[in-house]
Amino acid sequence: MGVFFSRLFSGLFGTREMRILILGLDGAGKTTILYRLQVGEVVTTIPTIGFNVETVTYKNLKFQVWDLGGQTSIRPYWRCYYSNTDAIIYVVDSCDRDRMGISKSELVAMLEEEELKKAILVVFANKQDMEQAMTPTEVANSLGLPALKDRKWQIFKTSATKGTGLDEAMEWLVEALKTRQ
Amino acid sequence: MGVFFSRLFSGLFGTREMRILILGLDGAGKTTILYRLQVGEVVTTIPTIGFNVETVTYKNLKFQVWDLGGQTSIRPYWRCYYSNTDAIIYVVDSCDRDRMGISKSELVAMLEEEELKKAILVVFANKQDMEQAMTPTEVANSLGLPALKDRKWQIFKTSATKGTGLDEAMEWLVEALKTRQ
Amino acid sequence: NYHSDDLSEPTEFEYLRKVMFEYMMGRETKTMAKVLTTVLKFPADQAQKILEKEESRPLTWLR
Amino acid sequence: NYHSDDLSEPTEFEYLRKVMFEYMMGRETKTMAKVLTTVLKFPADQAQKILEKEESRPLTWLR
Ligand SMILES: Nc1nc2c(ncn2[C@@H]2O[C@H](COP(=O)(O)OP(=O)(O)OP(=O)(O)O)[C@@H](O)[C@H]2O)c(=O)[nH]1
Ligand SMILES: Nc1nc2c(ncn2[C@@H]2O[C@H](COP(=O)(O)OP(=O)(O)OP(=O)(O)O)[C@@H](O)[C@H]2O)c(=O)[nH]1
Ligand SMILES: [Mg+2]
Ligand SMILES: [Mg+2]
Repeated sequence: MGVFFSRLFSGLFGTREMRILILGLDGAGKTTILYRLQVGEVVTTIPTIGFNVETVTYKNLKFQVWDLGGQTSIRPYWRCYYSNTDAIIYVVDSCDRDRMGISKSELVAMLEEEELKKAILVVFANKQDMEQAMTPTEVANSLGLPALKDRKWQIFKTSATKGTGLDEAMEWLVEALKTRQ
Repeated sequence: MGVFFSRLFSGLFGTREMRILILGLDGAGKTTILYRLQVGEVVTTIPTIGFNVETVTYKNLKFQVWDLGGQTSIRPYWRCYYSNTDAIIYVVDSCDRDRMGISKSELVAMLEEEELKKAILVVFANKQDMEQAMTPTEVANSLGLPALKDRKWQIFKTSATKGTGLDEAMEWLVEALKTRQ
Repeated sequence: NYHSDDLSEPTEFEYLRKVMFEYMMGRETKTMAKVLTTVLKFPADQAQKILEKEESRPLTWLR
Repeated sequence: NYHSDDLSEPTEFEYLRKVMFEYMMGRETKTMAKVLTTVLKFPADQAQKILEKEESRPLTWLR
């Protein structure tokens, strides 16, 4: 169509919003991250029974970002949201050593789903501001990330409350989304 | 408008369907009555968990007839259906002496509702084919009907399974609906 | 009544499913919405919003 | 799991209410319909009908 017409088209109809899901166990920091990304601030959260969905603009790209509650009884419903998802932000509380195994099995089950076959995975090893936090390498190994096949993924150390690491992670994600086939 | 135009109008737009609710305790015979009225046959019923709604044509009048489940736990939801109701068919199992008091309190609570202030009441003293059935007068007294104020009502003895009494009752109801102000 | 905060009664659960199905199929949605907000014990302000939304539904969608 | 046949878990009940509210307000109805049929354990044929109905919703009703 040429540059002019394609610009006109995306101006008239908008480019398709990318759909991103933020998943992870309860208390990992998903909601804190969502609003950090959207409004750049730390909000006071309560456990999410349901979801939050917000439009986040990053580097001129529009994302529809879903933050799903992570409590045990509502985790089985995550899969109802998988359809048409471009990327998963998987959030881990790096201090929650006891539940690293549960976090891994949830991640593994999720990645087996057909609907997420092409979704990009970015893991946030969150709460890095805490002393007892596991390193990103430790988290990656606990989750079994190195063994992943046919999946574009990356892990970042983040602190949603301090606001560190989020920019790097989002930058990588944007590039990954742009260059995927 | 003259007869021609009013005929045309009711032909084009239909006259407003009258809205009728069939209420009463579980097992009273409500569903049996609904399908007797609609298809003229005795159908095999199961307890209604929810409702049935059918269009019933009687003497060229169209009724939207709702048959609501009468079990204890779902009786509180009857009132969600009251709005715009023209008439109530209240069905009583005339053999169920033990629960006549419960049937009365449900009826009384119902008639106190503002939304039903103008609704016509027709009581079916049902299961009259059974030997031990209470007479319509006994049923009427048990329900406290003689004490009703500001209410157009009538009681009929019916047997939904034998099909007796329904015609008389419907005939009275149609007349009552036509002549009400 | 110890059931008042949930739907542990199987009859109520089945009732909810029936009403929900009719609502989602677009049948008698105004009445169904009233039942649903009652069964699910929506707070008054949310129930109000839902019923207003039903009032404003385009007619083509009623059936 | 002894909860499998009802919604006696308060969290699940609150979850249902939240999803239901969004659905009834006409937001993200396709996704919400999927969640609702799952939470309420609709039989497959009914779930199918509901999802087909969602697919055919007029666009004007989406938001
Ligand atoms: N120290 C520290 N605390 C954090 C960080 N991120 C989130 N938190 C805190 O962790 C707690 C849980 O955060 P939420 O964002 O509500 O967790 P969630 O993942 O949304 O939890 P659910 O909604 O239950 O699934 C809150 O008290 C946050 O302030 C972080 O990077 N460092
Ligand atoms: N003998 C006799 N049995 C009747 C009569 N009417 C209904 N029944 C029977 O009573 C039983 C209950 O009838 P239903 O029509 O299902 O009762 P219902 O009022 O719809 O009950 P719920 O749906 O639980 O509220 C069935 O076995 C019917 O066949 C009647 O006039 N005489
Ligand atoms: Mg949350
Ligand atoms: Mg019945």
